[in-house]
Amino acid sequence: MTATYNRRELMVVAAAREIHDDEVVFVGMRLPLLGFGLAKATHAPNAVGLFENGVIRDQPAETFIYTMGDPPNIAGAVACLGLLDVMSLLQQGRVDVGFIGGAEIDPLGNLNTTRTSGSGWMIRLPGSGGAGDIASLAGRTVLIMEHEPRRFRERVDYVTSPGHFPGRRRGGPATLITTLGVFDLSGGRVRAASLHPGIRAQQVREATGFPIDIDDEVAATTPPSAEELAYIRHADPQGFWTGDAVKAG
Amino acid sequence: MTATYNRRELMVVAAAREIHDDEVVFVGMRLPLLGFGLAKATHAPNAVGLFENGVIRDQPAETFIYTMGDPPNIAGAVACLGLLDVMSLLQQGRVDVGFIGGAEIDPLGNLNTTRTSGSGWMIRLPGSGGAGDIASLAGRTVLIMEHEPRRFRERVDYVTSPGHFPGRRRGGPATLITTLGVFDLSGGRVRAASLHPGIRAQQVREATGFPIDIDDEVAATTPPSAEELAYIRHADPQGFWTGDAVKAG
Amino acid sequence: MHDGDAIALGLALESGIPFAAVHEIIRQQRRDLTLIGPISDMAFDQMIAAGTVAKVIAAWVGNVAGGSGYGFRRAYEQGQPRRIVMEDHSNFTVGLALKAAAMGLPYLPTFTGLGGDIVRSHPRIRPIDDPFGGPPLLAVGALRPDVAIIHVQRADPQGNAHLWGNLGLTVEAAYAARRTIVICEEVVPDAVIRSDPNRTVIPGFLVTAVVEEPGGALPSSVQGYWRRDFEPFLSYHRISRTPEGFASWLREWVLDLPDRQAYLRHMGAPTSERLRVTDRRLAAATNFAP
Amino acid sequence: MHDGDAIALGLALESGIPFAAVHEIIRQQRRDLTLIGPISDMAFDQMIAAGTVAKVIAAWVGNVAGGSGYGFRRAYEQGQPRRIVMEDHSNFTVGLALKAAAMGLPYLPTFTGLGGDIVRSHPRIRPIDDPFGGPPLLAVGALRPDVAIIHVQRADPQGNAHLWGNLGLTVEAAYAARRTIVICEEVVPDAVIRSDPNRTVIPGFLVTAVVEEPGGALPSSVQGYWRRDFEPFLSYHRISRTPEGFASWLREWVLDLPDRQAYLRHMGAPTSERLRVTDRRLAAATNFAP
Repeated sequence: MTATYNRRELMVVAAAREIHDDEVVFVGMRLPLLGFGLAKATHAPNAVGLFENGVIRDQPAETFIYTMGDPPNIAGAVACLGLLDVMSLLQQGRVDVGFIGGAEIDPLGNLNTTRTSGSGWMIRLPGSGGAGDIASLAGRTVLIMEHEPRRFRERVDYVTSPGHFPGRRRGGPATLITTLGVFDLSGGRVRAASLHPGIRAQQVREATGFPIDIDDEVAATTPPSAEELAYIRHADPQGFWTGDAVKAG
Repeated sequence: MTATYNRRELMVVAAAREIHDDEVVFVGMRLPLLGFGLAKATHAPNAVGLFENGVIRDQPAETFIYTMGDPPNIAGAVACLGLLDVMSLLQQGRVDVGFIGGAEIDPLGNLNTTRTSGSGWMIRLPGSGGAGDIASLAGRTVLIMEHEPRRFRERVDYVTSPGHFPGRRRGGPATLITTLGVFDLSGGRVRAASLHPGIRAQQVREATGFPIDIDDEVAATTPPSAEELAYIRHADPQGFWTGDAVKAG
Repeated sequence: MHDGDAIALGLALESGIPFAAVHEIIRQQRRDLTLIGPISDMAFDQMIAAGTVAKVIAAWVGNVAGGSGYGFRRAYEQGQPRRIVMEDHSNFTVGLALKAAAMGLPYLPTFTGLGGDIVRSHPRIRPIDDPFGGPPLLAVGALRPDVAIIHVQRADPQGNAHLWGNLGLTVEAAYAARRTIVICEEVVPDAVIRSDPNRTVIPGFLVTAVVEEPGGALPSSVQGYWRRDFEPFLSYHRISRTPEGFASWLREWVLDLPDRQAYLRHMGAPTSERLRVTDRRLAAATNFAP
Repeated sequence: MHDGDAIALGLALESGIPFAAVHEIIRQQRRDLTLIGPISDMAFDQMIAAGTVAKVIAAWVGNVAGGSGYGFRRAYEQGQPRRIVMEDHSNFTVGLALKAAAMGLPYLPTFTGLGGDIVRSHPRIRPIDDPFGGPPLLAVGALRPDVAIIHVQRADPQGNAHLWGNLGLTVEAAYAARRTIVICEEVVPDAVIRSDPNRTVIPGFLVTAVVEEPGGALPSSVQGYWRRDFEPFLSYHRISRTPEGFASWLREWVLDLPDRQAYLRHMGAPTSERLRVTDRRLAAATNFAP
């Protein structure tokens, strides 16, 4: 029997499962940050986390952080270097997996966080930050998205974080975690690995603006265990990132 | 009336006079290090000194140092950076003047500290260290040499530290300070600026393996003042670098 | 600071953002500025919405707490209050552009961005070959700010600056800039700086001016001195949704306040006391004795 | 450590030279090593004279106190005890070669060395054009050591290392190397390292092994722990003038001593007490409290 949980909490658990022990992880904020902490607390005690501001941690911050630059993320870090130091390690191939999100995605795993006219008029988004670098240089990437038709497009207006493309040296999108399921992108196309409990294939197809492979026997995403939920609710007590109100990615 | 002094002490004073106030100086060891301290103590109180190991000092070490890496050169430094940090500042053009020495020199101010067959058989010298970088990138360079015929060659066997050459972006040898005099190299040829007291032009010509311009009215190098000597003997009490026994450069 | 200057700030990412200087620049009604930084958080949005900015060179422009920067969006989407030119980067490419200038080089090579649109027909990034025959790379051209504004914990009167916690691109920008302004929590005797030369990330001879402005980075954090005040980022995000809202924010928090001291008073003592770090968590003893 | 490895050491220039490791490598009779470093002081000379070295990649090989390195000269000039290949660099170019590898790049551009012979027909340095149309530059190819041996003041069991004083090229080499060995004066609890994350110049996940070897860098200095012992550099310079002299030095100071503890005993208590730093000159308090 498992405790009740919401989709954000399920996504955190799915993110944690993408981290293997002893891996070097380029950590994002929000759900991936919680996923990193959860992985450390469960199956990946020796994972190391890098942040694009130069922070390297082998354990989560002692208190809740809103941004990676918050003082609790510095205190107790094993190292606090410069941005180019961690980017150099990333470019060197020392980072196994990185987490990124986006406003729009296409079947090749290209992410757009720069500008879109999908809604008819042009909307300017904040831009890449470090996401384009993680997408380019990490050993593999895990993408986190809201699963909505307007976000899943045949072709994104702008490729901020490159997905699979001919001549890619390394890495590329491996897994996509959405509000509806977990998808395998490693083949350069989107294939459902599991759908979240209660989600039907038809629902996913309708929410995806391009053809997507969903096997009839597709598994259901394994729900969070009581321990996993306990960790998440301890790490995000106000549900700042995992409350039902907030958006993913 | 001036106190008695030796040639090394005179060379230190000549080196100090090459440093202007507020300048950023790439300091070497030995005589230039003493010259930097002397300049700071006299006419250039605001000069800043960079060392290739990453140390930045605005005052000399409190105690005698044998190498730029000695602990007294770190303690009390204003900054201790990496080698590439100071080299970057040098390449950027932030260094006004640098001091270098060599085993051999030619009329263009090329210095050789790598290998020579001048003596008939090949002799391997230690190499560039940071000298080649200072010669390439400083705003101007001051060269310090033993004035001996075998060292002053029409053409050096190996150009470790480039002198004047077509297409040079910046800097180049400005002044040469030897055991016999002070010479202007800025024109791409060697012209005597002053001969040390008691040194005759003929002596210098015989000690120079190539033609050299010496005006009949060439001045005599201004001897050290009592204050200057006092500083030098305080900074090098054992005469480790300025004793008559030791070699220059 | 002059109209038309290219100004680098917010270089440590979310901490040490020199908001006091940002607001003073707005009060002085500087014009046609170019802003340079990695992720600028709401500082860039405020300067853009106030009409001081002609161009932005950055990897991310918005509000880390809230997401979109509405001032940035209005300028970019509708040219309100004025049109701006955007030079998009990733954190790595803007960092390499500053690093190239810091190293006195015309460019630095990289593999980042290949296959994406940021580097496509980019004014500062070009495809190049590896002279050693490896796979093709990109050259990121040097970016030299006219001014870098750096907020640090302490500096001596010569500008030798101790900075700890987040570094981000602070050092690269200070090396690269023609003029570097150091804003510090405390001006300290040079003996304090000399006691730990490895902590001196910016040598004084690179520094044009040293300004003591405690709390000058609020509401962003300064390690060991100030916690981050989260609420102003959210409330700015809400109120700046409309030009009228921004105008009222601007009046209340910038135009009607002569300086940072007034800002701190307006913020209120209870808030500043809540944000001020009073407990100590000191770095382990480090002995420099020769 | 294997025969044929490319080993970077002596990266902080005159301080923190891992002589204990150097002497152990000689005792183990490693062969065909490539040595990488800026100015190696007498460590490289000893390894070359002992016949362990096939190639040297460095800017300066000798004895900082005495000048020439006679072991290096005999090998280079006469092939005794064996011929060595020399890849000459300046401090900047060997640093850029390591930095390129540290950044995961095939090369880094530079202006240094133009007009000189070091960069002429150099196996790792080539002329290149500026893709932005500026003056021509040089490309310094990446140099990736198999092993970097770093001497630091303190590290935790995971290899997170605090180093202060001279840095030289230590960080670049640790990033660039396939394996990094950290030799420290003290293994400390991780809490000590975490108390000052900006002092952690080498993150533990880059470190292959951590060795506690107090005095392992003598006779070179370690800031806050050991002064430089000047005399052994001069006496080695004198005695190594002849192969027989070197052989006797090698017997006395390397072959007849099983390990560093024996070396310190042979050095004598009075000497080690004279060299040990006992007074304190501590870095100013630095507060990381969140």
